[in-house]
Amino acid sequence: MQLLRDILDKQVVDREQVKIGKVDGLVAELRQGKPPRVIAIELGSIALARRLGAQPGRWTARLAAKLGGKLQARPHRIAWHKVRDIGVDIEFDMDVRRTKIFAWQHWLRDHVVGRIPGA
Amino acid sequence: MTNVNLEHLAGRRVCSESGKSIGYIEEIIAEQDGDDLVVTEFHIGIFAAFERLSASTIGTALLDFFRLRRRSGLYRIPWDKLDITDPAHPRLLCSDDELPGFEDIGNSRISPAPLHQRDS
Amino acid sequence: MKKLLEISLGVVTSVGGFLEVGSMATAAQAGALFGYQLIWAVVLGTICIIFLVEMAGRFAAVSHHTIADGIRERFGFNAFIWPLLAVLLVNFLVLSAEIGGVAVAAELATGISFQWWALPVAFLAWLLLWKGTFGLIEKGVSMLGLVTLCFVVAAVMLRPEWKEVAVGAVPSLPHHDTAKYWFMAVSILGASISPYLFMFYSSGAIEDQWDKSYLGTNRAIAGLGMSFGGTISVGVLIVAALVLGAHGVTEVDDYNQLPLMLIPIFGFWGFVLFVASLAIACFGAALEVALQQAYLVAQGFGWNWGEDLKPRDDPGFSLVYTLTLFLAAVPIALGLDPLKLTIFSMALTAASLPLTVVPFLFLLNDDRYVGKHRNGVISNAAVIFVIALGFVLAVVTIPLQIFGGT
Amino acid sequence: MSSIAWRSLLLLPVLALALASCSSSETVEQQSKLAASTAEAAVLVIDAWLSGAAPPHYASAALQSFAGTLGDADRQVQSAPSSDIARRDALKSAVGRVTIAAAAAERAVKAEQQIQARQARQDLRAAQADLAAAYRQYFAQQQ
Repeated sequence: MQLLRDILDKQVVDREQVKIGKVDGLVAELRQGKPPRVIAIELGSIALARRLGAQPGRWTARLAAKLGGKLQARPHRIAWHKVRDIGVDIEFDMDVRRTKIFAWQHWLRDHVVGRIPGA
Repeated sequence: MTNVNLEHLAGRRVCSESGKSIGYIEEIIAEQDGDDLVVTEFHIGIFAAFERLSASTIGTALLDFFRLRRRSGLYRIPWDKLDITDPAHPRLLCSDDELPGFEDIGNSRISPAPLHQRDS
Repeated sequence: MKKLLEISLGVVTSVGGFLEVGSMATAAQAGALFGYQLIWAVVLGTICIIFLVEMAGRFAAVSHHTIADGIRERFGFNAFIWPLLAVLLVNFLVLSAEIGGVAVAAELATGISFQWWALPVAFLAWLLLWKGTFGLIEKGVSMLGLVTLCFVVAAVMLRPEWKEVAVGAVPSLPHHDTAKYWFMAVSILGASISPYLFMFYSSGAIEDQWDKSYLGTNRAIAGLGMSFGGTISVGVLIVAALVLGAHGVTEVDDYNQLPLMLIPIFGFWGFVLFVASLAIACFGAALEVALQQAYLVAQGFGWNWGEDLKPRDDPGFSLVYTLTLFLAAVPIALGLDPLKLTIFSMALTAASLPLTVVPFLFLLNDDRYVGKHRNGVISNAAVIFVIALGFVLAVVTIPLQIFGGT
Repeated sequence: MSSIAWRSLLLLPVLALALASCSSSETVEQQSKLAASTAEAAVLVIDAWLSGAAPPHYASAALQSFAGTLGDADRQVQSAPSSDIARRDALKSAVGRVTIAAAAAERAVKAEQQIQARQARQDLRAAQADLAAAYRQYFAQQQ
């Protein structure tokens, strides 16, 4: 499998086919004497900003922490062993509603979008 | 145990022991090992950006057109010969003498798994 | 039978997308100053957009990816960010121009200055996106866009020398106003080859759940729809040449001159038809550009998207078009001249083309996405041509913008 | 081969700049052309209004806008330096008359006075003919 070509930047969906985001980062664990193991994917604005450089990454993390609290100061991670299918999208065996990934979308829904009539 | 972000390796320059640049990281190859997905190999070449696109014949055709294609410069470095503790500065762990052994001869690219066949 | 209906609807839709304030304004200016001489630019632009739209539709139908998805996946985020920013900016200007177009139509109809109309127009567009479905927007608004056919009728009624029209379809060098000539050629190409058009088309194919069985439909829609749109643009150009140019009105840089195109032909109804055409064409385009802006962001970052979802199910997506629409209305509300903005944004569109069209070359030749439905030699030649054209335009536009603009 | 292509590509902006600068340096030429075109548009609007094809609010707004454009053009032509005073004055006076006639037309349409509008249209046409003649003379002499 070619990680950069086949995994990175692909669409991620949960088991209900809800679009969660793109694979913004890939985390590997370095092990003594054994090949590095892919343990998780990362997604969210912080992971993305880090790809543009260390500085934008720090700014975004600080901004996210300020807006969303300590929990939002790190990129969201989904464990690799939850992966179920790699096709047009990458499907993870999880329910996005039980994560913090959509916290900002929920905040938007509850405080902005949902308050506009007809939403 | 340290964790590193593999995406930061993409396009990084890799230097040989003697400090000579041998190319940029083009691809990270991983294989299933039991329940785990493990990194087995790093591809280092001269056209990092192009490599991501080169599944298309047009990419190589363009390279040929501009006479840029020198595929001899592709190295397949096994996972244990590249130190990626700091993904921004990957370091080769082999001597210059070993390097030619990792050179990719011929066009033995990993054949792509078609995505489009999934729809029916 | 169902396919036939599908095709005709698609054709109508693409006409709605093709003709907007940009193609109307640039064709009118070109016709007034250079007669039929710039018809070639409309023809060339139409041929280019036919190819790009066909490819965008084919890509979506076979790979189930939109063009924006494809760019992000294939090229990675660090490369994707450039076309993303360029298209967001260009779309924003184009959206502003479209809102301006509707606002001008409202001013012509009521006598109340266009500035006052910018926000109400944005609100109306937003309301349709908020409450409406994709089908309603795609088909309903485009169907009304058929009123722009009045330009073709007018052109035929004027009995132009068809031989001269045909001569205009062949590129030739200008005899006067050289800088303006090339600037207008660039603007016409920019108005015809709009990135929002093919990106919107690929999003639409996903919204309508196209699969491989739609490939033929796609080809028919791209070819017929875009030629249809191009024909209307040529109609505008001929009318401008025979009504404005022939009367000595050569410098069309005041939108108040535009209704004069149809009045001598249809009298008072000419005025009404012009106002209706401008309003509907621009309003339809405004809806599409605003939606495309939201599609682009949502697809680029992998959020949920879909015009048929309720806003509370894709709050990020809904918020993007809401913000875009109201922000884009601001320059017009502040009194920026819609016609000048239009011409400027069309030239900028042309300059941004390489960023959005280069990916086609790779995506449409990658058999992991399109399998055996890859580009043939002709399609690839067309893409390379558009890239080269866009590249030259990008280099030429900026100085022309400074010296040749109106 | 490719390096030549690159070099000629770099020449393009220079070429464009050169092309652009020679046509826009002539303010008088540009402004008189604009004045002539705007005057013709004004005549079309008056025609349309007189025949009932253009609604009054549109006709008066359009004429107001055209009169504004003409006023600007007039000011620019008046302040432009020139070597030949007599010919420039002919041009200036023609642009001035077009401007005045357009303003009169605007007033007439606003007040819905058909007779004055017809008069203004006639003035516009006459002044426009003079402008065309003065323009031809001015530039025939310059070249």
